[in-house]
Amino acid sequence: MAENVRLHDPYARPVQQRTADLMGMFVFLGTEIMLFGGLFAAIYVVRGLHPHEVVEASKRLHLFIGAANTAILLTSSLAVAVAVRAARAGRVRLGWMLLLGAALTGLLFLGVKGMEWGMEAEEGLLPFRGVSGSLSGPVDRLFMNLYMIATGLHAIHVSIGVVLLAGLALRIGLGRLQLPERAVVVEVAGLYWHLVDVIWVFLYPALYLIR
Amino acid sequence: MTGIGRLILIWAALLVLLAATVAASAVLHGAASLTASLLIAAIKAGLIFWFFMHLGEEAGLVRVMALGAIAWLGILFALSGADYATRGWW
Amino acid sequence: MTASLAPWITEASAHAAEIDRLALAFSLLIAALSVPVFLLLVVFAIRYRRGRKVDRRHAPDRNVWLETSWALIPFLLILIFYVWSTSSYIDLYEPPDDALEINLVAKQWMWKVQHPGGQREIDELHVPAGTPVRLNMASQDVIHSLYVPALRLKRDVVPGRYTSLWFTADRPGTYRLTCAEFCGTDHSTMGGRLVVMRPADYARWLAESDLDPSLAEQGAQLFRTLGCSGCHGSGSTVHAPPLDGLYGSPVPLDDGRVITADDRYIRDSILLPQSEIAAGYPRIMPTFRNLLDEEQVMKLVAYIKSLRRQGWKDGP
Amino acid sequence: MTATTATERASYLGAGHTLRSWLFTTDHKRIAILYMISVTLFFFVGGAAAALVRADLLTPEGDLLSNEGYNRAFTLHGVIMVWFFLIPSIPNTFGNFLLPLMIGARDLAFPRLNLISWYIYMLGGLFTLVVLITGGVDTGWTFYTPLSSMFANGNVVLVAVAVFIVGFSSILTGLNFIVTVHKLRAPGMTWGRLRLFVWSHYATSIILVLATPVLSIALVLIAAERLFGLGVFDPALGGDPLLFQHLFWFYSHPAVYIMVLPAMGVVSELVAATARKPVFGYWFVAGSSMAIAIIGFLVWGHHMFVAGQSMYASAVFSFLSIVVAVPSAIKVYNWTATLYKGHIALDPPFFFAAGFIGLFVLGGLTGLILAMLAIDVHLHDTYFVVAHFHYIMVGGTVSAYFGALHFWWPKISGRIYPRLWGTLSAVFIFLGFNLTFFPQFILGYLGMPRRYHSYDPAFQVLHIMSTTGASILAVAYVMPFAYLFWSLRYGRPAGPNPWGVTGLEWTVASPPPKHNFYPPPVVSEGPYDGYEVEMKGSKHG
Ligand code: HEA
Ligand code: HEA
Ligand code: HEC
Ligand code: CUA
Ligand SMILES: [Cu+2]
Repeated sequence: MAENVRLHDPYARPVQQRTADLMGMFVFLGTEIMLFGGLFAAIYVVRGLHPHEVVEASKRLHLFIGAANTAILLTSSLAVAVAVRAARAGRVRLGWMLLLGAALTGLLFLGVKGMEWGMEAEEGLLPFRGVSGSLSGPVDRLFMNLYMIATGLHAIHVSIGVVLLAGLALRIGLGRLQLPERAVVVEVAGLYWHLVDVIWVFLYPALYLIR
Repeated sequence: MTGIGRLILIWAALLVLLAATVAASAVLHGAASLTASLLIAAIKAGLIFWFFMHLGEEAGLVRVMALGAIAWLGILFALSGADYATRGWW
Repeated sequence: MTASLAPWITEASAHAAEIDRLALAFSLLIAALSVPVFLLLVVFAIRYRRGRKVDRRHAPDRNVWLETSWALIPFLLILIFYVWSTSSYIDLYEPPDDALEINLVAKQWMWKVQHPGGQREIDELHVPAGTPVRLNMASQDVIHSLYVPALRLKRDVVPGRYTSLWFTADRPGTYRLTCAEFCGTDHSTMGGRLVVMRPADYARWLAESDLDPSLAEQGAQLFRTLGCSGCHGSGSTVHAPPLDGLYGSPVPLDDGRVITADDRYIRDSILLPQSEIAAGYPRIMPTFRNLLDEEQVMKLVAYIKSLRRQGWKDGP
Repeated sequence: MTATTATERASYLGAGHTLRSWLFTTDHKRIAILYMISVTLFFFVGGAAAALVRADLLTPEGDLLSNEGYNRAFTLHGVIMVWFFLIPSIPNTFGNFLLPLMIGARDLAFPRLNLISWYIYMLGGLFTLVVLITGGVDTGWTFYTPLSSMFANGNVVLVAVAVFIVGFSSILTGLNFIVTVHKLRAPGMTWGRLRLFVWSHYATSIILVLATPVLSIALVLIAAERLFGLGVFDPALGGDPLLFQHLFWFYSHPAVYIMVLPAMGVVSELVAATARKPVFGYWFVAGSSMAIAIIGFLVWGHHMFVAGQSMYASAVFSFLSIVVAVPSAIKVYNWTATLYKGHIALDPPFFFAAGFIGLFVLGGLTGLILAMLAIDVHLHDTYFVVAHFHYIMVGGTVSAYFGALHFWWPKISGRIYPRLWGTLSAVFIFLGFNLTFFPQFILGYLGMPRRYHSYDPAFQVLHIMSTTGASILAVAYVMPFAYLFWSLRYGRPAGPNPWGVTGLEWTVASPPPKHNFYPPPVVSEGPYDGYEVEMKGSKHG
């Protein structure tokens, strides 16, 4: 790759700097996996302790909205993956457009999610808005609370990702980020976005598809 | 800029798997449903890791880093699962 | 010093004596493993201190066999203790069938004891010497831990489930009973006495204590006042399972599993009726979670237990 | 006052004297100093809480504090000592300072992240101080549910936030170290040439990165439980209180190795340096660090033997706890063997290292007693446990921290401190420590439960001994600060290698220049090879 990369402080060689950035991101993703891992442990323990109530509760969620959202997120992941290729090839315009597109699909995901939460709140499934009239027992409520925490934490990650991608698109579009020299920045942000996607891929069946 | 065709193919495969997991949930119940959904999610994650995240291209070490956390999660699940599974056996 | 350590440390059971033997033997092993290190540190520091003329030729910088052996030999030695202590621990989970069952409810910051005959006491536990006693324990609020140092035993009392502890105290006397799990402001005052009595004295004590109706009778009363009998009673029109002979028998559930109706199952049937549904019955039983405290649940369980078939024995 | 020397002006210390030049620095050495100051501060805050605890325990009735006050005192003592002192103590100060020097790098992989990590630490610390001022918490450092989630009346959410934040700082440090060790080794610095200090920090970083997030999520769940009745840990909603214990100990047991592995790294260096000899069995010692980091994740259930965990799971955890002791055994015996035929310099670093080994062995072996199921049923949650972990954490790690301070002080500050004073404080710390905590083993075996504000008068004698020891200990801990500060002004300049030992950090000036090395070093020998040459050359002393 390009040899005219600007090196920052502790680095002596471009490859060293690039792989260090990537490795840092992968280690960080490891911590994210552990973070959500604890949450999954909680979900599966509750499911194991109360198989029936959890199935009943899970049936109350909007399975197809969740599926649609999964598709949306997968699509934005595709956009990012292609954007990384573009960045490496120095295709500046394609690069920033794809990143912007990915950020917008991420926004769409958040919008759909928000709408879904609204519906669920309306149906009295979520922990806010006073008493939730429509839940039959404490375990259902527990499950919905977990659902709220898990999707909420995930949504926070998506929001961070949206800001990250949009910011990158802007910087590339304005020529503040040189491509392909600094393609690693796009790669690193992409890694984060893909992981947020992977987490959703596991959250979706863990919450919506319990039968 | 090569390999975009392949990325799109992967994306299509992911969508098919998504449909599969939804369908499986309609048919299967209990442990079978759990196994199917986890299996499909694992395949999807594998595809994303390998192709979208270019793990296939990285040096061995970076792969270990990414997979390490998953192995460690395995420890959490296996040993706390051992407790839950065998509680009240005596 | 007037205060005596006896209520804490006397070996009040054969198990306590065994733990002391185990701990003593392990301490000797600790000494064997650590004293050489201490001695060599001192000896080397003196012998090889800088400036002293001694033979330092052929100083080794590795020796795989040596290193492997000092990793493995202590490990194998400790494995002996592992087997010993684990088997002793497993015994703690296997109460004899004929153990005397006493219920115990922990709450911030007291212990409430219910004897099967209906006698109750607070922060005191009277038991007969030489008889296996099994405590069925539940907590009303946070985690507590019943600890009797003289028995070398403790077990956490966890809200939301039953835990149990059994022992045979064979030396009459009065011992300390404390709470070992931090449970809030007055944790350190949540204690009391374990009184081990000769069986005859225990019988007298039981007779002299003010008698409530037995636990099962109180449970029977609750069973009526709470409306359980409306569904489970013989004349009921609701399709609900009869509870006679239920305790200890296998129950087929509607998800295909078959489980034994033990204390936990009955407790959960009352508090979480939706989680395990008896096969062939509608899921209409309401939860009594918010209506009952742990003591009342224990009474109901005692009543349902009293309906067990004759000849069936407690325990696995 | 000795005038500042030319080396000092050219060093990292001379690279700016404004507050700004410190607060916005990205130099790992300066950040190490920032950490050193803040960590020491928290040590004294935590120590003051310990002083309250010990003073209160002088009388059976606990006349100094109320029940509530006592509970808050030991909770804050535990929280501050664990997360704000011991976990960051060695890695963030000496690790930060020395890691790049030892591998021949100019800095850590992500210098700005390093600074951010300090700010995050300070933010977490700020929250803790707010908690302290607004009355504290009374859950114990273990935050067991449902006490913490439903019943405790302190500021649990605020403490959870504080620990959550400081966890982030740990994660960033661990990440930085991992990438640094992988990517920034000087030419020729192969894995087999890494110093043992570096190996142990690498192992520590793995734990930091993989365990801390699980604590974070457990804290989030507790906060959610308190704020809107989430219910995962609440049996009344169908949750399971033991789930919290699993999540907490999945972090906290590995975390005890976060606290001890860096100390082991320090001791490996001190032993080699004071004996002027390569560490006996380099690969065994390096490998045992990695083994501890990995096996350490498999034993957390030994904190739950009487908690209602499955009997079978307990048996497995007990066995694995014995396995995890094996690599520690290797270290201890290898250090001892290193001294054999050495040229042992009886300087302060040696006394601290020897103190570490002795106290760690006792602490570790009593840990094995606790790992024995049937015995733990008796000893769980008694002072025996308190004694066990103070032997390792205070007798072990804090001694190693002071040992590191005495060994690298000339490098960090460029000045020599009076050796006699160093030796004296090592001896006082050792004696005071044993007087404080040995009686607690006895107390525990006699059945004195921990976290008790008032106790049976029968125990008073032992408690008085313990408190007396703690007073000696407090003085002994303050002593070094006096003569170390003194040395800053009046100490002789140290020169690059005052101890005459090997190692890259001793090849540069003291204090080290801003950019560490010029030109970048090229490594061609093993970590302790210099000594071998010296040894072969001399048959006698
Ligand atoms: C730095 C901190 C640290 C370290 C390193 C350790 C190390 C170990 N700990 Fe400890 N422990 C704590 C801090 C630590 N612990 C804390 C804070 C608690 C209480 C938490 C709370 O409840 O608040 C605790 C509690 C605790 C318990 C639970 C007690 C209870 O609450 O009932 C147990 C039980 O197994 C245990 C075991 C061990 C073991 C087996 C090791 C081993 O790693 C020790 C290995 C070391 C050696 C064995 C010594 C050297 C070896 C030799 C001299 C050679 C011979 C030996 C063999 C080959 C076997 N610890
Ligand atoms: C991690 C490190 C760490 C360190 C370094 C220490 C250091 C000390 N600890 Fe602590 N301790 C813990 C971790 C640590 N502890 C933990 C995790 C717990 C469990 C908490 C829980 O149950 O939740 C605990 C619990 C604990 C207890 C049990 C409380 C109980 O269960 O009721 C006791 C009792 O003696 C104690 C004592 C001490 C003492 C005397 C020191 C001494 O070494 C401290 C010496 C230092 C100083 C004394 C400071 C120096 C001098 C000054 C500060 C001068 C100024 C003084 C004043 C203004 C008074 N500790
Ligand atoms: C509205 C009717 C109703 C009331 C009131 C009721 N139950 Fe039930 N109970 C049922 C039905 C129906 C079942 C079987 C389905 C199931 O397992 O939940 C059942 C099951 C049980 C079982 C498990 C029996 C088995 O064979 O598996 C127990 C134990 C039990 N009830 C105890 C009680 C007690 C104690 C009370 C009062 C505190 C009570 N019930 C009140 C209807 C009721
Ligand atoms: Cu009850 Cu402590
Ligand atoms: Cu542990």
